[in-house]
Amino acid sequence: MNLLAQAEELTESIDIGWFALTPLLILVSGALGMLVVGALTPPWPKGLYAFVAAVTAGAAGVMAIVLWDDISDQGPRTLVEGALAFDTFAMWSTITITAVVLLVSLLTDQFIRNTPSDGPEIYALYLVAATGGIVMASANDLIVLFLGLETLSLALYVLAASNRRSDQSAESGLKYFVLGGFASAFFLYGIALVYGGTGSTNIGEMVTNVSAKISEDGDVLTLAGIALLIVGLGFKVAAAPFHVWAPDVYQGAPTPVTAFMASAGKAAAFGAVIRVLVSGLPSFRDDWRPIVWVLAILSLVIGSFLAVVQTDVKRMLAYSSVSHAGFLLVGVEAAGHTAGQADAGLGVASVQLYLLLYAVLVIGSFGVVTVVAGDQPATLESFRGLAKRKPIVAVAFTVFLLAQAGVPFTSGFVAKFGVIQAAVSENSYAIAIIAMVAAVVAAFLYLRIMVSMWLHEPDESAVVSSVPFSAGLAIGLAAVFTLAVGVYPTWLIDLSDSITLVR
Amino acid sequence: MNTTILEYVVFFAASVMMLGGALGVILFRNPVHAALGLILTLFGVAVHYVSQEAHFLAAVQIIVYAGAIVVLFLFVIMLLGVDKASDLSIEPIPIQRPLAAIMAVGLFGLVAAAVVKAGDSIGTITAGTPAQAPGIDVATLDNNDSNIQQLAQNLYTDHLLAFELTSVLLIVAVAGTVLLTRKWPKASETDAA
Amino acid sequence: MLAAEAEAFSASSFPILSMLVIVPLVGAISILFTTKSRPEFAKLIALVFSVTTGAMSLYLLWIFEISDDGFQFVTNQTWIEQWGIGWHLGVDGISLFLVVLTGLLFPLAIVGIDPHHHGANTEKPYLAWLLMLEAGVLGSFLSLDLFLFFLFFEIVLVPMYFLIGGWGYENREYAATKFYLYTFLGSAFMLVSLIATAFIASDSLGGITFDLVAIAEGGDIGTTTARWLFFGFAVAFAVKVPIFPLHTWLPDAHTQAPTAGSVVLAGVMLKLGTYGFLRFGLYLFPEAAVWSRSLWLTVAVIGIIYGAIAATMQKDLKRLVAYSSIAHLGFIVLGTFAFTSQAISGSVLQMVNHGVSTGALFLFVGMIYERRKTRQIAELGGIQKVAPIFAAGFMIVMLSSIGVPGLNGFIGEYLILIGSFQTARWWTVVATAGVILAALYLLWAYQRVFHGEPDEANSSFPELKFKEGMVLLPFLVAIVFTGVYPKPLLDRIEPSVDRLVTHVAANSEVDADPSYTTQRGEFEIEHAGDETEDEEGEG
Amino acid sequence: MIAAVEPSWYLVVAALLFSIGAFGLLVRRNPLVMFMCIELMLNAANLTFVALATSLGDINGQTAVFFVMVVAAAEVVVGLGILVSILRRRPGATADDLAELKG
Amino acid sequence: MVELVWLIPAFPLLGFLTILIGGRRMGEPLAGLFATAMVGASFVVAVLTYLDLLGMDEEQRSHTETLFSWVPVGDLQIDMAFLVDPLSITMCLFVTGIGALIHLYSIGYMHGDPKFSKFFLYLNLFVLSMTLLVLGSNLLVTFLGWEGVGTCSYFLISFWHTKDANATAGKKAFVTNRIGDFGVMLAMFLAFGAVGSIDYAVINDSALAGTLTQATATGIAALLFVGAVGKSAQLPLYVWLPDAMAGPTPVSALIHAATMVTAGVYLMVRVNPVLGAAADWVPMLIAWIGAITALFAATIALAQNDIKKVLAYSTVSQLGYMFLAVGTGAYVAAIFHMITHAFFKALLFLGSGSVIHGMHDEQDMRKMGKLFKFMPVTASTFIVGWLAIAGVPPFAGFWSKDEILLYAGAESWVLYGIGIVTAILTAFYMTRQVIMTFFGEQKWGSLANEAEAAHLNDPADTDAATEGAEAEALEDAGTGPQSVGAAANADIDQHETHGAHGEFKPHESPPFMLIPLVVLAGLSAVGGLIQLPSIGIIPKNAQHKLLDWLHPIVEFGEGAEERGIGEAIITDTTAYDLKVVLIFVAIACAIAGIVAGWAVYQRRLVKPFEPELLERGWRYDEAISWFMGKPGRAGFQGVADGDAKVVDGAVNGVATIVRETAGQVRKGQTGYVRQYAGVIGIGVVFLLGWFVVIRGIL
Repeated sequence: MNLLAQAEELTESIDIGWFALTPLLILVSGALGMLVVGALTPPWPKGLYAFVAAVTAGAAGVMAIVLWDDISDQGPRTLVEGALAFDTFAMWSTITITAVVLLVSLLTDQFIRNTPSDGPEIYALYLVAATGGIVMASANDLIVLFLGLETLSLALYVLAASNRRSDQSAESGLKYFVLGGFASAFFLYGIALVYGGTGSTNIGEMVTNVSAKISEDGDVLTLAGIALLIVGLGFKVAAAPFHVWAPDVYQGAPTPVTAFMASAGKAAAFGAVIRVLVSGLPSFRDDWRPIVWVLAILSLVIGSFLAVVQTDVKRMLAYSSVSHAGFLLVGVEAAGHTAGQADAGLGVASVQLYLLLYAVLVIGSFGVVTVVAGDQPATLESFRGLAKRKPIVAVAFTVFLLAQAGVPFTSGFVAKFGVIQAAVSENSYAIAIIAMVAAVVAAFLYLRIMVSMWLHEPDESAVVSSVPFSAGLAIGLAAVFTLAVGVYPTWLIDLSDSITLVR
Repeated sequence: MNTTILEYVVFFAASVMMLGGALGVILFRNPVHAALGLILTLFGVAVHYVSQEAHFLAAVQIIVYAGAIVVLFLFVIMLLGVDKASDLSIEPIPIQRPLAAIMAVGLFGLVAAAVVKAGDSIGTITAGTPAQAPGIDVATLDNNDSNIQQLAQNLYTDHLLAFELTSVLLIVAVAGTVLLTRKWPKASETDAA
Repeated sequence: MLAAEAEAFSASSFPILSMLVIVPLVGAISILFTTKSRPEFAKLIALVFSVTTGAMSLYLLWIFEISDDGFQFVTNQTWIEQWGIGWHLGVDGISLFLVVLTGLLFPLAIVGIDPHHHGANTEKPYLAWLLMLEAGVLGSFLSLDLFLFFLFFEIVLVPMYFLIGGWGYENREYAATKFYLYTFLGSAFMLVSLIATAFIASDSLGGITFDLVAIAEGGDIGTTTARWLFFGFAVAFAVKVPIFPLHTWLPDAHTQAPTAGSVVLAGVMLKLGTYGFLRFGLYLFPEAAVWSRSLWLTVAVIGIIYGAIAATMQKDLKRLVAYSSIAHLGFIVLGTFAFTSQAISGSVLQMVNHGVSTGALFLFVGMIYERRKTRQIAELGGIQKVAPIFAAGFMIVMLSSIGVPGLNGFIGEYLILIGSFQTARWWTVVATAGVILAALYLLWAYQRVFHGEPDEANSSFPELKFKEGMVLLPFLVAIVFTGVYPKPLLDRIEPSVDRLVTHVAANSEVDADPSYTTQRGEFEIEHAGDETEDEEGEG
Repeated sequence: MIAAVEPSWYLVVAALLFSIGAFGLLVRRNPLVMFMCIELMLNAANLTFVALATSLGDINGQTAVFFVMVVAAAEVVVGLGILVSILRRRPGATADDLAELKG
Repeated sequence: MVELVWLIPAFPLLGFLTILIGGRRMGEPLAGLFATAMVGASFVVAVLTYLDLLGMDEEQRSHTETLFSWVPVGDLQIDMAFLVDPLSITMCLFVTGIGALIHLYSIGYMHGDPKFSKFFLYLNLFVLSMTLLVLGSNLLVTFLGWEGVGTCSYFLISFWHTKDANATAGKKAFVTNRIGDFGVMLAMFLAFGAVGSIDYAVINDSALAGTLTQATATGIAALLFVGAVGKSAQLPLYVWLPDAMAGPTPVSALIHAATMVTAGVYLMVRVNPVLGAAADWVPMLIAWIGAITALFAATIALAQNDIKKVLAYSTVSQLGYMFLAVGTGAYVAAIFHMITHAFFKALLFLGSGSVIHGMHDEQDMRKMGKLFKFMPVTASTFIVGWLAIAGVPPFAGFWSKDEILLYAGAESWVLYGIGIVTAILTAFYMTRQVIMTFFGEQKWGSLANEAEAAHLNDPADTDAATEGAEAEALEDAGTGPQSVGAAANADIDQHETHGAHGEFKPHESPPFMLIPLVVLAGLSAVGGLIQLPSIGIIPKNAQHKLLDWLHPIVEFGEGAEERGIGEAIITDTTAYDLKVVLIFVAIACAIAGIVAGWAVYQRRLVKPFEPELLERGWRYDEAISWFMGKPGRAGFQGVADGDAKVVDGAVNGVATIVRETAGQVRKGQTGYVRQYAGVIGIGVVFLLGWFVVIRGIL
């Protein structure tokens, strides 16, 4: 009756911008398709699931690249009644995350062969999680952002627990879930308070409202809200002291999933951080920047210090990812100086660049761990004399480790350089220096791994299993990318410089 | 006059229900009782919704939360037979409880302080700016249909994307549970295969 | 005729400097593609590429324009335009001989020294790392772009790390890690102040650039800022040199490194620090350099005495040489911060000299180790009786290291001291005392190793082999030639040094202070004393 | 006539509820109860939303609550799924029993 | 001819290179002959140059021959250039002359030594360096030679390096010299700073012109003197010279008596205008150090039993005379004594070498005696040398010593007194040596064997044994007298060819060795002729030949007159008036010394007075050795340990701290999910605190 009709013309009235949503649509439909078809058909030939997922992700990524030009032509705007931001920032995150899905699916294939979880679900979850991540990074409304976050998180909880044969996997799943729920409750509460303080959950309206506000009194609600928002986001990006979950979960989860968390998770979360803090709450930048500063330093120090004393490689990488989060926060801090101003500064671009490069790096690293350790615990011993057993893999891993350490001619150096440059350009010397010193400490850990790979004899028990093609491909791509960008980063920097946030 | 008093009564009654239930959740040694406490809380919250003219939400609260979620809880409790009482008198982790207390008190104190500081200014933020369309048409506030209508409108326009996202969220839930509940043979068997 | 050559050359745009960097790199990569089954290929490739590089460096020396005090054969390609970073290479009198030294040292190290193997590590990666190291070192000496320099300055750590860690001696992992982290820590500070420099200078340059020349000539940086930035750079260089008290990585690295590693480390890598001070420290921040000179002079002098004393008591021959390096590099730093033409020319010359003589010393120590499988002085003795030629060679190198006139070591030291004496009188007096100690520890070591009656272990000590002799010959020739006729080197070094000195004088109140310019005639010792007080006051 | 119930009162009780939930999560070992505590916290947030929506005269707050309920439902489903898969293999495990990963 | 002066160093260089390349093939005695020929050749060149200079008139007698620009940097322009003037040529003459003779001698002495050719290699290198030293036209070329001779002396002292004592002695010599070089280098720096050049010409001219301030001149002079003290073995740096006797005897003769050790004197004379411009305390200091050293060394020489040790200390003492002369402005006298001393001391050393040779490497005079009839030539030439050094007219030493004493007297009677006492002592201990060696009763032969036995458990030798250990200790001082025992042993095993000590019979040395002895004896006898004093009985044109020849260098414009250079300055002193008297006093002293010695050691009228304190050189050397060995070494060790423990310890400490703290923090990660929640909760409270309280409410 008339209500339906009303609803009808209501929905007609709003412009969706389907084309701009294609990446998301592709991912979601890919996921749905795999689930439905996979449920109706007998098991697909080995590797086909992974292939389909990779193709889907690739397609989404390609669409994102296509849209990039569209944005640079028509300029950034918002979609679906201001729910979603359609800007190069979002597209960059989309590219990063889809690339991650592509590589990770390749990694996963071999890992879950011959296990009951070798079905469409895991890949579907990757795709959906990617959707959630992209939504987080391109949300223009805190509610939407929250939904994206939940989509990503729930998928990750499941994925973390997906290896049913290992107690560690289950444990990590539960820990991740409990703490994640805890954190997202804070995040939600934060949204509520910010909503109270700013009168809206829509980022654009928040900014306008705050700029038009008549009394300062309401700000305290917003501030309390910001505190809780930072808790939630800090948890997602695994910034100290909200990093406590990361080591356990990274270690326990199936290695490809860990790779996914460490790359897509971070990319999405930092996208959200920028959205919320930089474009959502620019007028409060002097309030939150100091906190970002502190979190950055805590993450850098705790991450690199604790990484040094670990014996499990996945755990080491987990802690090192904490210190990488610290580096990224350095970039955020830099962005905080110019948040909401006409001249965006280098912060945002440097963070996005770092995210992309780091994502590839970390996938490569965990990819090697996958190949070397399989689903056994990845102790340092399992890497003894890798150079003897699998020289190519050892070389690749060395590249990744050096890159993580920020050695020149690797993408890692470009990333670090960008962030430090951003910090220095805002005169935050202290944090820049602390970051570099932390990097030195962290370097010790990468050296430790390299020592056992190159300088130690393999113990006879070590089996030389062959590297599966798909995983090898993923690792190879990552390594090539790492070196290529390290040697010739211009084009990428060029792109990252054209990153804009819709305002 | 008496409407005001009524409001007070309702507010306090609902708050007592809510908080009492919450305390029940964290104090009952038996999870089943905790679940019941949770139901109490949910009802209390629902009452608050009603007194704030959010009738639709109140209804959903009862149906979805109390109706579905808590039942799910109870179901799992029964399924796994974890309904044995846990001993709350001992705390294996040192300084965990003081820590919890500090956090809880700090959390409450600080948020409350913020609220108090904000005081009357709450809700004034948009006074300067024209209320967002479609805001609440105050005239029709007491008419429940219109409230639902506005909610629906808002849902299908401003929050259309969010609404669609919830479906994605549910996909995750479905796919996840499928993945998690699939039977795995013992390690040995697959290795043999 | 030479001039014409150079003309023709610069006209023909053969990018010799870029080639110097690229050729060894290509070599390193192509080695990776050799088959395990035919290791000799790897050796051959390494040989070909390193020799080619050496030949090119010699050609560079040949076509180098003597009278030109600026940068020559400059290549400047934009690389990362957003960050104002360019592939900017150039060579001048200060870097020329370091480049040549590098070019010649590596072939010798590759031909002359067979690494002693640990099962895991074959010769193939060893050679690859060496060539990579060569590329890095040459790159650092040739870069005229802060960013580019930093890249090379950093990247050399990696091959060196693997060389020490993979082919070193008993305690190699510790040494390698220590070396890497220590140096890396230093460059952490450099990176920050390097970026800051670019940004601060960009205001006056209109646009961000990391171009050394542009910043040094055009960039205007506030005095206090410049001092901080200089400090940032200085830390990195001080660690690399190494300057007391940041030196302790050196003995371990030297002792544990394989012979070729030690030779290269002592020969060229340590010079990255001293060279950095000259090329970047003084050139970019003249005022800051002058302002902080008392500090540097002091630590330099401490290093000279301290290194010598520590060397005297070492029980491990290689360690002893390592500590002697600390002392020698103290001289170079002293000369650097004396800001006189003589002192800095001396420093540059001494960089080369130290490279030659200490490199040769490490070669000898390596041979001793190969023969006796020990570096413990106590276990050696009487070698001169059984291997007189070997001993004679060692003696010559040692005398050059002691600084006996007629050998290269003396010329450098003498120039440094006579130059420094004019501007840093009392520091120089102490430094000169260090010359005495040099004789003490080296002669004592020589006596214990070569003199006396050989015990049965040493009485079978093999005499110098022909191949070894061929490797050593170039070193000895260089030692004697430079000592007797240093003019050709000095002629090429001096113009650039003078340019630098004038630059420093012009951009700091140096010329205001009489004690900085060599004065004539009137000259009161007491007065000198007062001046020194002032200088110390500045510090 | 005396003032009606202030919106801030609702906020305060909501804060209290939230704190209780958080406290519970820290002190209870039974994972199911921990989930319930999370539910408490979400409800507190919801209540805050509604109260603020009313005081702002803005419907968006209520819409948010709607979404939160969905999220809560999904969360519980997944959470219980994980929990079931664990407790099947280790009946009666508490949160403290799952501490194999540490350091 | 002057232009060809570079031939003087060129010949030894040629010899050096030739032997370096082909020495082993040349073998014995060709290498030796060749080397000798080379030095001889440069002697000939020197003579020719000398004649050439004679031909010119005084003003042109200074010529700078530049070979090439050596170290040119900015204002500092140092050429490899030779300065040809009477002084440098005089030096060249006796350096190459005596050098040639000693080369010749060495052919005999080193006969049968496996490293025969290497010995001549070093000798040629030494002559090269020495000629560079004296010919250098600037301080740096001189320094090149200066260090060169030092290095050669190092090589040659530790020539028989298998004996630790020799090695130690060599090292000691080098390092001690380095201490002196420290002064020379600083002097160069100072000069460059002051006059912008280190050419002798520039420095001396500016000193004369007075552009060189007194302060600077003082600085330069004093610093150069430090170098001279090191090189010429004066107090306090003389310690290396006695030990240097560990080297083969010809080396002692050439380097440690005739030439190298006089380099210090040469340097001071070379820059005498700077001395003139310096404050008065510098010459005074030089004079006093010279005088005291002379006396000090003489006293030690009284009690030495090693035939070479006696000569060594007497060398130190004689050098002291030369510095006394320099200090009192008697530059000519200094050079004069340098030359005469070169003659007779070389003679004495070669003689002692011949004795040692004949006694089958026995150096202990207590095991000699009555050798006259076994080695007549050696003995008689030795006696000539003895008379010369004792100051008996008309032998060379008498004249030079007399002139020095005259100037000393003119300066101060105390100095004169010291000088004269030293003269008496000199005569006494030389007499003692001659008697113990060639006369007295025979203490060798049948007794030789148990002498040998005694030799082994002789305290000196046990010291030598322990001293091996001490040498290991940081100790550039193989303690003085003892190392002789070791040195002797060294000679023994270097000379197995001479067979064992069974049937023992001293023998005269081969002609190779005797010819130089005879020639030098002749020179020692008549050497005084070159500078006869101005006293009545001597015809005027025979007086002061050397002074006339040298005075362009040592006598400069009127500015210098009243500072007093040349005899002019002392004409108005009482000493000058009394100079005839003084001559007789000197003669009397010489006679007295000889008689006393004869009485004590030949006639045994008085029991010999040889306290152990003197035998051990006033324990000065031992003190230094002790200091270097114990506290010095401890200090060094302390620094080394400090480096390992403190400096490096700090570095490793940081690493440890990181690891430890991390390890502790790591324990906090207990794995309890609830605790993690607690950590997060605390974080929440802090954040809320910051935002609400600090940013919001406050």
